[in-house]
Amino acid sequence: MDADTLKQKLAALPSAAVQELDHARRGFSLDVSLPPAQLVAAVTILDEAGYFIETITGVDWLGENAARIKEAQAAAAAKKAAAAKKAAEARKAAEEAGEPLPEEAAPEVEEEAPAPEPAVDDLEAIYDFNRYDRCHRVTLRTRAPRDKPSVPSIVHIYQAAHWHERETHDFFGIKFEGHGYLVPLLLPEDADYHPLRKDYSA
Amino acid sequence: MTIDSELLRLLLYVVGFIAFIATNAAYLVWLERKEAGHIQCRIGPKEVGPFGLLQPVADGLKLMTKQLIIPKGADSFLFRLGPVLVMTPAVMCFVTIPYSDTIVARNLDVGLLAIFAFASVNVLGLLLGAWGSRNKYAVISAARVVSQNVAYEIPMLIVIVTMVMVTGTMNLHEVVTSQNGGFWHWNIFRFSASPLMPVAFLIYFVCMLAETNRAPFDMAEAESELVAGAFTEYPGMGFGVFFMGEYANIVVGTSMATILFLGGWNCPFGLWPGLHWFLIKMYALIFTVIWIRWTFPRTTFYSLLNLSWKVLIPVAFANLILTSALLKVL
Amino acid sequence: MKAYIRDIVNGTWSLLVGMAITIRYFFGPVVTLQYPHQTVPMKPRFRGHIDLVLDERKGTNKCIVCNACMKTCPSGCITLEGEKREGVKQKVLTYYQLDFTKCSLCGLCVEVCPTAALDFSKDYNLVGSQESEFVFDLLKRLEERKQ
Amino acid sequence: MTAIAQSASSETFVLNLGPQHPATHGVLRVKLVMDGEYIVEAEPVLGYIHRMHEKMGENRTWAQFLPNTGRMDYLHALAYNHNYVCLVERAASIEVPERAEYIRVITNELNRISSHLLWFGAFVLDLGGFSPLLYAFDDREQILDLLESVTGSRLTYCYFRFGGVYNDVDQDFLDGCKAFVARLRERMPMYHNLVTKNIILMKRLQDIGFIDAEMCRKYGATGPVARGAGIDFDVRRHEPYSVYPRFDFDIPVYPGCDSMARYMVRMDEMEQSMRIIEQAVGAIPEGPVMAAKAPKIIKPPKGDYYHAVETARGSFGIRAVSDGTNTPYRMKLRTPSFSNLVTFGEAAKGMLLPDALALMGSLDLVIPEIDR
Repeated sequence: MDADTLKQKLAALPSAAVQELDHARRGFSLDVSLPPAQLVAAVTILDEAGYFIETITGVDWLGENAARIKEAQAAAAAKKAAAAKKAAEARKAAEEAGEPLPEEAAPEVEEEAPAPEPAVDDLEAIYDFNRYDRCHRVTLRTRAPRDKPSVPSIVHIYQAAHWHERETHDFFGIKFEGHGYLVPLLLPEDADYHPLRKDYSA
Repeated sequence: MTIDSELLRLLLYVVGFIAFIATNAAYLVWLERKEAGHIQCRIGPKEVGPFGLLQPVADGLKLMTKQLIIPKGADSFLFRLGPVLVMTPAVMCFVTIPYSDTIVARNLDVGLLAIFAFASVNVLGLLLGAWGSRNKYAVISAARVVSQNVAYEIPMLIVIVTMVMVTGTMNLHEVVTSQNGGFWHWNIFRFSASPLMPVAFLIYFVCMLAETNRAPFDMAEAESELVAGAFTEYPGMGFGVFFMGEYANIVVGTSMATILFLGGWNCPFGLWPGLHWFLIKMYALIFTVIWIRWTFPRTTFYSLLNLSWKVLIPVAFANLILTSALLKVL
Repeated sequence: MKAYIRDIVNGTWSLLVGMAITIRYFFGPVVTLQYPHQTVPMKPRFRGHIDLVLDERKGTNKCIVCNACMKTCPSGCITLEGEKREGVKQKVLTYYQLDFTKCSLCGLCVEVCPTAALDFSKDYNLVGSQESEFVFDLLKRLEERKQ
Repeated sequence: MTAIAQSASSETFVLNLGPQHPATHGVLRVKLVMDGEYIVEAEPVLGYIHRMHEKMGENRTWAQFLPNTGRMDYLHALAYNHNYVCLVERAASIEVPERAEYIRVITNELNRISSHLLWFGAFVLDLGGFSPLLYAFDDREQILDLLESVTGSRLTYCYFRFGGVYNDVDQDFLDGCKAFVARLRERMPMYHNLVTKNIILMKRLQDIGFIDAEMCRKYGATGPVARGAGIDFDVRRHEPYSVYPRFDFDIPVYPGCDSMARYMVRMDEMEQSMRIIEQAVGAIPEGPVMAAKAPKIIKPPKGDYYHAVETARGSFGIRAVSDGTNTPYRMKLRTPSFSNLVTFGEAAKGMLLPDALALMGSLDLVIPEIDR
């Protein structure tokens, strides 16, 4: 099972975006982002291909949507300002030429969309797999909304995930369905807080 | 009322032996730490007194000043009985050991039998102490001590039976007098009785190590597994008495080896036999016991039992049969 | 049966070899250093806690109170104050406190200092009964060292 | 598996191995369900030395996180420095001069030998032998003096910087390395005669703690634990970084899958590290030690980066997510002992207590690296 057959198999998964990357630049060769539903399928493909699991990383993308919307607005505002500047020059040029002011096209004020209520940000779980015989690191990314983050567990495929998932649950609160023993691993037994979330304040 | 001179002599001997055991236990600790130090390219105790000679005294005082805490829920009677039961048989064994021609407390005709009868009681002491201290680690080590001592009692006694057959008597004084003269008369080199005599000495030495829970067989008090084994819960003098019992057992074991195999108080060249030769041989053997402890890792439990049942006992039996055959023929 | 005998013989031989090695070390030289009586000569690059460097020309420290070390310290254990005195171009250091209980000796402060005013000291056996004894006032230490 | 797992009779009892226990080398607690002396079930409990390095990574700048790396695995701190520094150099694409790369490799391999020596001493101490520990520490002291003369610290180093090293090495450090390698090479036969060939130790380690290739793959075990199961995986050869491809050294692999195989792998690795040091000291070029244009404020472009390094215990990887500012957005630390320890729960079933400790010693665990 060399790299590209694996790539095709993973790409074949519904709504999976596979991206080939330069290992020297980023440190991993294949970047696959897929919805939580396809996770178990992708992991079984990798398990059959003889990969071992390196780690599960949680990332909290709080404020990402808000940032994207702000960017969109900033881009729109920049575009509007550019349009207004162009219109002003056109008017000035028209005055010099003495012609009657061309009936300005009503500056298309694109109807200012009321700032769309920002979609809930998501928690991302990054799975790293690697091979023993040659260096080919595959990264699986799944995202789950922050308010009810649930990702299927892969404990039955890779037993190592037992601890990785417990740790990610400790720090981010991502519920791994089918894990069965999500007791805090590194935090005290009765810990109900998730320290690595961006909105966590000690 | 008049005190019978014999009774007075015995009383003096008992007091002498207890003093000997106490100072011996203290200074064997010093010898062990010094020797371990030099084996490991360091010095060992040096600060307290010249060459650290007052270190054992300091340790003894420290042990005595500690408060004897009995763990909650422990069986306090058994807890207190443990150290006593380890110490008294060790002292009793000294009664019949002939240190030199004249220095012997009570020369029984069945001296050898008495010593080994008492030597097997200290297992009971360790078991009671460990069980009484209501500690999981102690219970595990108690189970180990019992099966280890049982496994090593048998080859030791077979070798003892061979030696009794060779010397014909159990009276220790006669055992030593039968080895008078130069070292070629000693039992270890008595090839006329059986060519396997040095092997018998080796078996006896290994069994003595296992009997006193020392060196590669210190399963009972395995630091890295059972923290301190049978005497985990014993603070202060409780631990001190266990320690004295252990070192007394080593002294008994090595002195028995000297008597049975190395010709007691005889001089290797047959010139001036006496107490000093006995002590030199005994302390040489103790030096080896300590030397073995600081060289070898610990065996596991089942390989310890394998060694006894599959190696020591067959060879001891072979030696027994060979000796009896040779004695019959010659 | 032959393997059984060979196992015993090899086993005892390996034990004897082991004992021969340890007895050779028993008579061998002692390698350790008796600490309170003999001390270890400290190497020039040994990293003790940081100290202010004495500037022979000015006779005081070289610090210009730019706060670079305070900002770069990962555990925030440096607090310093300076004041502007007229007639002197740079600010003058009045108070430099190092909280050595939190310092990880990473050397970022020594490296980032523009005037090389900080350096590692060479004392390692620091002892104290409370934490507050490890909060050094480096300016005072510099004065003491000057005497 | 010599120890037969008895059917768990009714009266099993729970024994807590640790967190204060001489054989766990740190504050690891293993909840053992015991039936007599056989282990029915072993579950390691973590968190006793958890300092949350990953949260510290998020509120410190890239340069300020450097001292933390030395505190995770203090036995091989330079490899952790090396990995973090290489990660940031990969993210911010900083060039490192040749001499600095050689110095990094030399100090890294010295630190690996000192970590293996400490493991060797502590492992034989777990099995009951005292003297080899002192001999191993005698050799290790030479390395600590060597590294102290260059880096200034003895255990938790903070010597590497982005784009080079803190300060240069001088000639008597290089001569010191040559003298040390000669001295240790002459001492290795003594270690093998005293410990490896000893019949008691062989009986203690052979066929104990069976971790085979498939279990390694399922648990993600790397380093000597995987190489002891016949897997030829070493990040220095497998995912080359720094100037390692220039040296020829081989990867010791033992197919034994038991504690003896893992023990032999580490003993041979010391020999290989000595070979690397000799070649590196011989071929170290002259030149600057710090990159000319190493930026003062590190601001790696947005995105996530991964870099792995071979430490004494396995492949240590950092996955850092950068959002373009000078503090990392997320710093994930993939430590080898975390995955190696998971195999203990599986491999210790049905074993005797002393064998389980032999197995734990052969995994060479460093608990602060597991808890982070």
